[in-house]
Amino acid sequence: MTTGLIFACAGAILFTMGVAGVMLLDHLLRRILAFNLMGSGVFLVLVGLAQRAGNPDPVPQAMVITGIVVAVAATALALALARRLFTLSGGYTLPETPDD
Amino acid sequence: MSADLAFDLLLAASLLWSAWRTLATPDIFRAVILFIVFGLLMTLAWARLSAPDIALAEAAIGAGLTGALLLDAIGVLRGRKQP
Amino acid sequence: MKPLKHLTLILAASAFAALLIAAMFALPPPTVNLAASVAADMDRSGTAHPVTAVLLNFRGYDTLLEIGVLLLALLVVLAVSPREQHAGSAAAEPVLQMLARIAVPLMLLAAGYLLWAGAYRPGGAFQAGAVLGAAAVLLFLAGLLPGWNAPTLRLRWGLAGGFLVFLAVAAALLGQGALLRYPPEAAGALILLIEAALTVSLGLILAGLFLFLS
Amino acid sequence: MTINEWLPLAVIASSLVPGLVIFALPERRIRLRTGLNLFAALAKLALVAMLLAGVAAGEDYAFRYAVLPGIDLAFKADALALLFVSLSAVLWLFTTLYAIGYLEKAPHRSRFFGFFSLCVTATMGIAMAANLFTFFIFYELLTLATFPLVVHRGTAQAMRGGTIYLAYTLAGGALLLIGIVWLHSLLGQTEFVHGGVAAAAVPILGAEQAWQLQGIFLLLIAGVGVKAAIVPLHGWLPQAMVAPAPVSALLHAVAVVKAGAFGIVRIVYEVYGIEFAESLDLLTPLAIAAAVTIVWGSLRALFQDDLKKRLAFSTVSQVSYIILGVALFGPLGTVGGLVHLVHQGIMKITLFFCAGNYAETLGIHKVSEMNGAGRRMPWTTLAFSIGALGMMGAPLTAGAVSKAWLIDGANAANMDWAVWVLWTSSLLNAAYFLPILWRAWLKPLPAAWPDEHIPAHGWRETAWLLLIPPLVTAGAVLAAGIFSDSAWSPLAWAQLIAQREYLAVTP
Amino acid sequence: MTDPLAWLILLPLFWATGAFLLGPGRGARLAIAGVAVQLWLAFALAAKVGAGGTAPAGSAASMGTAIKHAIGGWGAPLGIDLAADGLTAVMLLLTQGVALPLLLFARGYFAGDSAAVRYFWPLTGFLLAGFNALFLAADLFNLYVTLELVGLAAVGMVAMSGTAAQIAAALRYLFATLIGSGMYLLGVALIYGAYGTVSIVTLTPLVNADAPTAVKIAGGLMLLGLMLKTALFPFHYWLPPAHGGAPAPVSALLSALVVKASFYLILRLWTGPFAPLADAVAWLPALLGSAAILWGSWQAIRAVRLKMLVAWSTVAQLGYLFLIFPLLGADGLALQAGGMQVVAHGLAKAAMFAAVGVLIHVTGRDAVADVAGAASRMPVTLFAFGLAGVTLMGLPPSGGFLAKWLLIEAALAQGQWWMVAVILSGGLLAAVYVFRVLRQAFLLVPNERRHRFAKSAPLLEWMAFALAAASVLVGLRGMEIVRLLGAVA
Repeated sequence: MTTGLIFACAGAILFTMGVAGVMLLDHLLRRILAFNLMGSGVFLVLVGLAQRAGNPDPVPQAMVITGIVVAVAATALALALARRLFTLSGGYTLPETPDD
Repeated sequence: MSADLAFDLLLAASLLWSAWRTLATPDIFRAVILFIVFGLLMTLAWARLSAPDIALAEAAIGAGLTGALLLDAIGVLRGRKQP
Repeated sequence: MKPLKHLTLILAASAFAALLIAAMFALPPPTVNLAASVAADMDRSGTAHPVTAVLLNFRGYDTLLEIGVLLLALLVVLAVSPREQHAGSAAAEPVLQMLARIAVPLMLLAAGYLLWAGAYRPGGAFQAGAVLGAAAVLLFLAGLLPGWNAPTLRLRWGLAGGFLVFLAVAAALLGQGALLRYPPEAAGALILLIEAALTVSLGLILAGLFLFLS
Repeated sequence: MTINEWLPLAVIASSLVPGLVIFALPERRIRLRTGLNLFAALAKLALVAMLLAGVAAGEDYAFRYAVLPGIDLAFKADALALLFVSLSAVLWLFTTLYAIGYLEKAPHRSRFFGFFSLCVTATMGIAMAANLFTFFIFYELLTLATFPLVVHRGTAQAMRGGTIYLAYTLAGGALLLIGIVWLHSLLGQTEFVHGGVAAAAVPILGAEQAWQLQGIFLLLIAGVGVKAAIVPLHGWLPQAMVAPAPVSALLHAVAVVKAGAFGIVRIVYEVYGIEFAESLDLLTPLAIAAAVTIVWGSLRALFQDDLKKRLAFSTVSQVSYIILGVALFGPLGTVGGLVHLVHQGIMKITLFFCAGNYAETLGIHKVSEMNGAGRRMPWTTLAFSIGALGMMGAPLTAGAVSKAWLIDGANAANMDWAVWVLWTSSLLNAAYFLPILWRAWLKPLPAAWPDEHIPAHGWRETAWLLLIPPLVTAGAVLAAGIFSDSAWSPLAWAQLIAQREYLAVTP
Repeated sequence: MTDPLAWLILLPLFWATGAFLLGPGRGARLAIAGVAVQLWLAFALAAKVGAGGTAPAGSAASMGTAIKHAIGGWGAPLGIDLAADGLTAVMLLLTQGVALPLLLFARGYFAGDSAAVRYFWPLTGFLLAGFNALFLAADLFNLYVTLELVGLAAVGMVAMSGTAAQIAAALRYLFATLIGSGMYLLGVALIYGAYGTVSIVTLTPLVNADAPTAVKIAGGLMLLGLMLKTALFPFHYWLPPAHGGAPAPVSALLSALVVKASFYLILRLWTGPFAPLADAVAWLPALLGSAAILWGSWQAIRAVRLKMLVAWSTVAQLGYLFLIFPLLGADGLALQAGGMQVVAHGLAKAAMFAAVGVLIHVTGRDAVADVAGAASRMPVTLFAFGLAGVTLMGLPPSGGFLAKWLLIEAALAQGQWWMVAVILSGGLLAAVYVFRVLRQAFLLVPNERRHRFAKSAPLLEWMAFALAAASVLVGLRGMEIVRLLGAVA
């Protein structure tokens, strides 16, 4: 069992937790947190699995840096929307059913 | 079991624990703090994975900026400041 | 019904995670070794640090699009945060202000170092830009920088400038043969140019994500 | 592109292009619109005349354009196509004239005439389609172009009629589409070929494909049978009576039901081939369906008080004469069916023109309101009487000719029951038409008409544009009967088709 | 401009940035000029691809024989390649072809309220750059970045003019698209772990039927994530509020193009690297697609709001695309059907949203019932709606008809009778919801009940009409599309 594999496994669990969180939680901020956990999980799998033999691999590392920037962009966007919704409706949750 | 392996396992466990608390803790402010802790633990994990570039990026962007953004949003939520 | 739904989902998620972990353990070694290819082509990459080489040369196109994503996110933030006149942050405690006055120059220095170091060791435009952004946020929290309203033309140039420089270099090199194909002798200089421009814009964008929202 | 290629296209374009232009015309440009309409109708007639002369002389007119690999948009103006094309072109001219008179001062005339032209375009396409793919395209175009005409008045009742019309025709279209694609995947093509494309492919098909071909036949006939109003697929037709009179005339005499009947002709003769269809045991069921429709339509017509509804059920019955003729395995029945395609058209359009005149002039919509109408409107009633007598098969009318050939055909095919069906139908026709004539001519004038719009003016019992078309078509009914032996009669052309394309028949 | 591939990506990025710098007025002109050039580039590329005589698109060999551009000159697997074959060319043509009239439409539609839509033009630029980059990408990780570019731009455009309902719809959409790309990226991570590469060309020969479980999971995750992004039933929940809530030009772009981008990627992966694994589960997308057709149509029939009707129709029409997966055979019929449906629906749906946009603009209300009497006031718009409806119903001679024809033929060839039934019932259900609107429009309204109509803008009406006419006329150019898709030598 190598460092890479350990963190890849942790990443797999993190991803699962994150997806479940985004789908099941109500509070928008918490869903955004869950999304970030999901992202971190994927990044760990990406680098950890690639480095399961123990050698560092710059390619997935660079991909993860790209991924982190994309994730922060998505997070900021989500927060902006959530805050706007809060301003307009006074709540941090989505309405239960989409209105027709 | 070597020390490295033990440290890795412990770190992974802490990661998962902080992630779980982030989602499960009832107070949203604490959740964000736990998320920042999670981010710092991630930084350690990246260092263990011999990825110092990611560690730097994670510390600055992942934990730092995202944490600040979330805290700011909570400030709005708590009504401490005008949105 | 909702708890039941939650329970099934959580069980399914656990099963999935277990399956995934088992599958990862069973995975044979990969067929292609890209790390070796990177090492083999390092001398033609214009930089001495492998991650920087991948980010800005081998897979520089990913990075180009990724900066696009970041700029795009900023545009959406701007679009959904209509604001009239910003009130400016309340004056913070003097301790924080003093701290900021000391920290910000150091942070600028650190950003410059990270940018320059990126050529041969960990660091680079992202990290440097993040530090710049953090400095701006700190100034804001200390009450030394007002929150931002709709961006002026100059700020817009600052935000988009790094991306534009990157795009322009890409386009110019496309005219020379292929998108982002740096001539080996000019690679180092061009990458540094892009990184420098990106650092400034990334700093502004990351700060903007905070300052336009606050 | 040679003239033989562009002539069929020109026939289609001669109504399509003016139709599109008319859509764009403002409502007030009445003269321009009328001029365009008439010019288009006359131009089409001229083009059709060129085609007729060419085909009679043995020319081939065809055009082909690949839409998908192995699937062509293809037209051919053969003798059979021209039978339908000429009928439509002639009747289009008169219907247009009639519609101009009928819709005076009505709103949305640009829309009306635009779709009217599209309708005729679709009919032309159906007539000249050289394969089932092309046929289907125009068949569906016809559905779409007639819907706005049916609902033209915009009342709730019109919407109901239009919706029922759509439900039937679109569902029929779906069945037709399955049949066509299935056939295409079986044979690799769906061209209309003399003797039948399926018959030609039999050697390469195994015997186990027989049931598939039977299934396809059922789908195809059901698909076109909706428009041909074969019982039980006829439900839309009486409902569509809410449309303005020129539209009803178009629906019943020219475009819609004829498209269905024509489709059956093409499918039986050129897709399956009459002998092949017989060998698959497909003709007798078709003949029975036609017979049931003939009797059922006549019976229902008996009990309608609404004049247009009575005519509608009469259409249900009469169109199936064509199908019966096709299903009678033999040359005489073929000629009878084909000639009835034309004869039914001119007779039925006369009747609808007249019904429109009664409604528009005096507000008469019901048979029970017809008392004395013949004294007030002698010319219209004369035309109506000729049409009605033709429907009954009275001597010297077009109807007599078709019926004679059909009965000969039934006899030749040893189908005695078909003869009985035809006689029964004639009797029923008389039973629902004669009371109308009796009321119109012999009953005294009522105290007041239901809703008199157009006052009588000496000889001119109603507007000229309303009067002339039915008189001309009534004249045509007589002419087609009296001069049926002349070289240019519909009968002669039907014989030409039968002779040239299907069977060696000597009249 | 020697290389259309790279320029198709750079150009929209340039004008997006330019539009941000210049502001909405000059930005709009810049954008329209840019898209016009892109359209020309797409045609140039299509001509090049068509002349090359590529192998059947989507086949394992097609990426190998396609027109390529090695970015940075490195070549896969170290660098990133751009690749274009017939399918790419069709998608690129569709994208620019739909975008150009829609941008002209948007310019008229948004004229006057510049504040709300200040960022429409740069966001559109990023969206189009994302499309083009996605269609041209031959690298799984690069595809992830393009997916995010498209997804975030689309979310931003939904949220742009910001009422609470729109923001909520945008958030729902955002979470859906983020989970979708998260799943996709995990799949990429597993693929990289298994094979050490993310280049599609390098990967394709490496994957075989007895690939490790991790690869199968990766395929499943990517497929699932992309289905979520494509709003395939039952993952469609986010689509109607997002597409039905956005301003008309945005709805049009979203329904016509955005969902097609992820579908394109599914098709690419399915027929490319994952082909050896795909056959076993081919029935699944088809089954979900059928459900989508029936459920989406049913909801469209029931919809009260006009835009909701059109949005639900998108859910239904996307279903057809997924019917092709069990039918992807050697004859190429199913692929042609898919390509044709993408093109026809893209044009028709853009036209329909544009037409509905005009109707709402003019009547001031967004309800099917309020269309009453519109036929006489706005004949061009109604015609556009009707023509687009013809395509959605699959009636001839539209592109939708050809798609359905090919699909039925492919289904019959494989004896899938149930699919034929679904396809035809879908067409009839579409007729019900299309004619629901048209009926209403033809209805005569007594004068006192007629609400006032605002003055309509001819440019808007004619742009809707042009798109609708294109969706019908494309049916007559079926040969060109099929030839581009590579099935005809």
